[in-house]
Amino acid sequence: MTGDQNVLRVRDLRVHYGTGRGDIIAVNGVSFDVRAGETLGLVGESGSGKSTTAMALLRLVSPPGRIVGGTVMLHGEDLLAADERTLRRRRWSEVSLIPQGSMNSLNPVLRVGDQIVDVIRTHEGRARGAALTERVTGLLETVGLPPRVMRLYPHELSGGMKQRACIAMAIALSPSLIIADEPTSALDVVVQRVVARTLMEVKDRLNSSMILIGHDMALQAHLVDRIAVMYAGNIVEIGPVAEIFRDPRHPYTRHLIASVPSIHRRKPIVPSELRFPDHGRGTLLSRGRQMSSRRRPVDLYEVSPGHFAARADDETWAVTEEDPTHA
Amino acid sequence: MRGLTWGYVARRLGMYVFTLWLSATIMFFIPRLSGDPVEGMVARITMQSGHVAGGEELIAAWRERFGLDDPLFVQYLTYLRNMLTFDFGYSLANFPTEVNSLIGRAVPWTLGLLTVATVLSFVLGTVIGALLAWRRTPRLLRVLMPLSLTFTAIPFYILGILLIYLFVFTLRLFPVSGGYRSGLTPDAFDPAFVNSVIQHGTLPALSIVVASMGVWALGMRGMMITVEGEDYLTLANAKGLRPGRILFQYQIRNAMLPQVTALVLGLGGLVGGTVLVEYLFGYPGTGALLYQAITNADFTLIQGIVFILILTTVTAVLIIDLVYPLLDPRITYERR
Amino acid sequence: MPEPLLAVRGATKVYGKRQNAVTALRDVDLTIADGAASITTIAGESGSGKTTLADAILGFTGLTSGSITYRGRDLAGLSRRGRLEYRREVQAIFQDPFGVYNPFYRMRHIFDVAVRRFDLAPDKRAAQRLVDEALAVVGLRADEVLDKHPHQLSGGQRQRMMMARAYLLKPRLIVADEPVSMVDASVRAMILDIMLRLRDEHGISFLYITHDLSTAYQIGDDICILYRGEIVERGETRAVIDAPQHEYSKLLIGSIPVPDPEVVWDLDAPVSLTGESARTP
Amino acid sequence: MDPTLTRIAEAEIEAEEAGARPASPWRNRKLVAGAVIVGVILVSTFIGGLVWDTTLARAATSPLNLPPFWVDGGSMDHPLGTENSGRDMLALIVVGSPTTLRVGLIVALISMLVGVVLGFLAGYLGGAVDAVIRILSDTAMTIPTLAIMIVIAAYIPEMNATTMALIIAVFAWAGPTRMIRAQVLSMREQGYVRMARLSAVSDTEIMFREMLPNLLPYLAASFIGGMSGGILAAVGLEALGLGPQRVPTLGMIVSQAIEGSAILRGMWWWWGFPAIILMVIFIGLFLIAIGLDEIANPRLRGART
Repeated sequence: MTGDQNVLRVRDLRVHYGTGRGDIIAVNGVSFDVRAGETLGLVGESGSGKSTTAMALLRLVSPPGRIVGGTVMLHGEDLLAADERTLRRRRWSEVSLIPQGSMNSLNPVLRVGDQIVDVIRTHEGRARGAALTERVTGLLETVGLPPRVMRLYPHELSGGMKQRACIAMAIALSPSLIIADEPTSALDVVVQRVVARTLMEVKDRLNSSMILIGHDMALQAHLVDRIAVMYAGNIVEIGPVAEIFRDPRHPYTRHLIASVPSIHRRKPIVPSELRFPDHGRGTLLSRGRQMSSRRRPVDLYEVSPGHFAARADDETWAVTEEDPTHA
Repeated sequence: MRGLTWGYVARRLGMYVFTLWLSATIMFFIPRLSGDPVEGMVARITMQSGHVAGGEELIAAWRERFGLDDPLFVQYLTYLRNMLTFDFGYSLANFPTEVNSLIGRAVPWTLGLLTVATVLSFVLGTVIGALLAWRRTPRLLRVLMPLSLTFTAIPFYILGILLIYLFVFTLRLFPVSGGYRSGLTPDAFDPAFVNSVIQHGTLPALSIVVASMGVWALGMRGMMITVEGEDYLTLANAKGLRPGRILFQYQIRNAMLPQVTALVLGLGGLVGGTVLVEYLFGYPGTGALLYQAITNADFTLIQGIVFILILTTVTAVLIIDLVYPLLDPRITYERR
Repeated sequence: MPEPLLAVRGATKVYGKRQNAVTALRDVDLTIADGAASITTIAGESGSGKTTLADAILGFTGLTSGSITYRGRDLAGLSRRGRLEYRREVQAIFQDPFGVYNPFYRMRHIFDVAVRRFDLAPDKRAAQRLVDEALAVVGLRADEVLDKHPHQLSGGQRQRMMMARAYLLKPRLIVADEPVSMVDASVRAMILDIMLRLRDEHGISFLYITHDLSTAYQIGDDICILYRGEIVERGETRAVIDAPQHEYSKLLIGSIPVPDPEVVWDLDAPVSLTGESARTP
Repeated sequence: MDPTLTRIAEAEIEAEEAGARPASPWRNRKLVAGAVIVGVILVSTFIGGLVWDTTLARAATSPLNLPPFWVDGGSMDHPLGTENSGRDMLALIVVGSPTTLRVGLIVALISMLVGVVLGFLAGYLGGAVDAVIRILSDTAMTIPTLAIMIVIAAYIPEMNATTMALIIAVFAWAGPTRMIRAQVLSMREQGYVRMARLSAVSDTEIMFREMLPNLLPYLAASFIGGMSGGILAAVGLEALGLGPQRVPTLGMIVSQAIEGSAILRGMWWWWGFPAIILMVIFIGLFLIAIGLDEIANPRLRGART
């Protein structure tokens, strides 16, 4: 991987969730790059740490979670080490966020237009009224919303419209990276397709990079260039999407792909669960020993150029029929 | 039309009229429940002060004055008409002074004190509550502020007594009672008079403010913390907005909404407390007048004051409710 | 001709009055045969009326017009005893595997209540045997789950407990209202597998209510596609999904992404049927 | 945030703080402090009634206007002094405190019971019943109830503590009703209520066995709110001379002290002792209320100030 092409370089990112009895490892030393113009899919099931990773990139992990280490280099600048002011400037103008569940992501007491204007004013200073209106209208048009949406309040929009308003807001400053956290998971399939199309269109238009977080492998198959599969805070496999689907190496990746039902092929249902005791969900580090007992990140080996996977010959990756329960 | 809709206004007005009618009706029937209202009242005073001068004549005069010998519904209709036209008749204890003129003199004082104290305590309490929950608040403030909230638990009246003891009796910083120094003529443009009003009003206002501020502060703090967990606040942070903008437009604006509801529900209590504080400080408002009316068994005066107090509160609530949709655009959609 | 297990005829449900009226269901007919157990899918998007239909069948809401009969007897005219029997024979599992458990009680509570209300066992030991058996069917062990509080279990365990509870009553029909839409892929497979086993090994029919056609494709026998309160297409699941006839069915099926990057997902296909509009008064 | 991880973390915090679920309310320091304060007052007035002669609370049983024993002119015969009608302060307080608390208890009990009944009726039945109850409680919430209580009290020829408590209770139901109605409305939509209905559980059983236990923190909060609200209203009526005439209450003692110009005469013990006890009671109840609030809304607990 050549460094110059990378918009984002994440190294050894660690996030812990503090509890009274010690820390839960949410993100266990994750490393990955996002190249210019590409869409990276970050997939995993609930508790895999994919959303936490995304929020950590923006330094938005909220208590009881906290970032305990790593670097997030955006265009060569470490966001985790940046001071508040710099961080605030980089947010949105460089990295924007399309949140999970846009239902509650818009401020209910501000008009949609004002919430978009907010980012423009904050990052670009005062703008003239008419030009500003035109710009917001243009943004809304880009995502297929009529200009009048500008003057509406969030509760007056349907779910799909809200999500599109969030997309319009995310592209307002032409950021080089857009983080989309399950942008369509709350939508009906037909609306999901429309929103997915909008998302890809605006991304292409801006030529920005995108991290698309999701759990739906089918959706990922069509929308991303590369996929990173997360399990229990680790990236266990990462590579070009076609490669991953054609030749999944890690048992967890195989399991994820296999468990997606298809409408074209009826296949037997294989109920299975993976158990990875050493990095299982809710692993607790005992209090006071958080730092010393850090777990080593999972080692990845190169399957083929650009396709990496964790060694899975370890017995702990056996497929079992048990449901993982947290201790 | 967003914000205020006619349906919402009509519903609120309906509630307003209904509340007034219900309170007026309760006040009409209460005295008549226990038989003869006049005798009950006189009996009470006799109990208290041992003897009422000219008790018999008083009862007879009352009966005539209030048409107590008419059929009940005639009395009721007359009563409603009188209430509607603010015709409360003559004060029984200060005949031939009209109840209206007594109340008229007292109401501006009460309204003034109540408004100043309510606005002050609401604003201060809300700001303190917001600061308590804000991450950037200096540590010192965070430690000191909760202490002041302890006063919340103490009723206005008791706090007023403490203030009198401390500032009037011990430190002699403030005048004992009344609304202004005796000898001055009420004149809003006379600096001496205004100064005196402020001096006399400080302690009563202080006891209301200090005692009620904490309620708003606690409520605000709770709401700020709740809002902090909301997705739109995370997004506001992701947007790189300035902390001040996030605090005011995203966090406080949303946390304020339940505060306003709390204000609506708390106004009745504030009015009640103000009445007691006024009585305690001998303030020339409705509180002192009400106490006087009770000790004098001034039937008409009590009725008049209580009706005006209710009217004031309910009207204030109506105004807040009509403003509310402007703060929260969702409100008029609630009943869909 | 034998009586069907469940028959819904002309079911119509209107919420609200006059100008605010919203028709959630319009003249819906549905039959589940009494013979061999089957899985009948009701598929539709939010607002299609599928949950209203489930609620009506479960007796949580009444119909504006139409009837629901269970083995020839109209639900509306059931005696107290008849209703209890219906409750026992027609059970349900729901979408949210957390909210269905009362946070005040331990997991055991939902079994205790069912045993008590339906008088399933003469004594505690017999009851425990029944519960153990039901848990075994869904692959859980009593000592691992019964004395825990709901928040101490994983989503998959909670969802399976709900299925065990339904199984405990030995019902003829289970209304499964979006049972897999809030769980992870791995749990989803487990739940679908249990549904199949209950159908094949225990003769329990399902009314599978979902927005997810691909899972229906995997396990469903018959399917009804519901659109704005009306059934627009029905038939054998694979026949309908492989060759949809109605415009809406085509749109719905065309919108589903296929888990294969080689297959082109036509993002630009028309979406005329779902004209989204702002919800302004 | 990842909801699963957050939930795990929260569950761990909870487990850490409370050992097991349901979280033991006695882990909350504010709640415990408040309960201890109120408990001490109850116990000490009870003991006081055993060791001190309560007949001294009657007029003209003692010398007039004596200061407490540690002030010049005071004596151990009347350790907390006497007031201007010859009543012993200690005896007054020993008799007055439980009366005041009783008023609070009666108000709290009645208002909570009425709140449960009306709140469940409104929330569970809905429809016209709900509309009527909602409008009435909204009305009762917005009017200054002290004003109406004054009217009522003014016509009661002979007031005693119980009557006063009943009058106050008549106006104290609206708050609990509103709160319980809101809770029932949201609980009615919960999955576990549907689940109970699937198990053929009757409506009454759903209300009392499924819903009510989850309301316990709210009921406790409403009970405490009722107590302090009741005592507050009582103090208000008493201040205006509308309190019970024969049996002393704390508020009545203060009110008489104010009437007797105790502040300006420097007789601080006359109003001071009952006022302090009242304040301590209010602060105790306040602490309990905050503690209960934190138990019902765990988020508040996480953000300690």
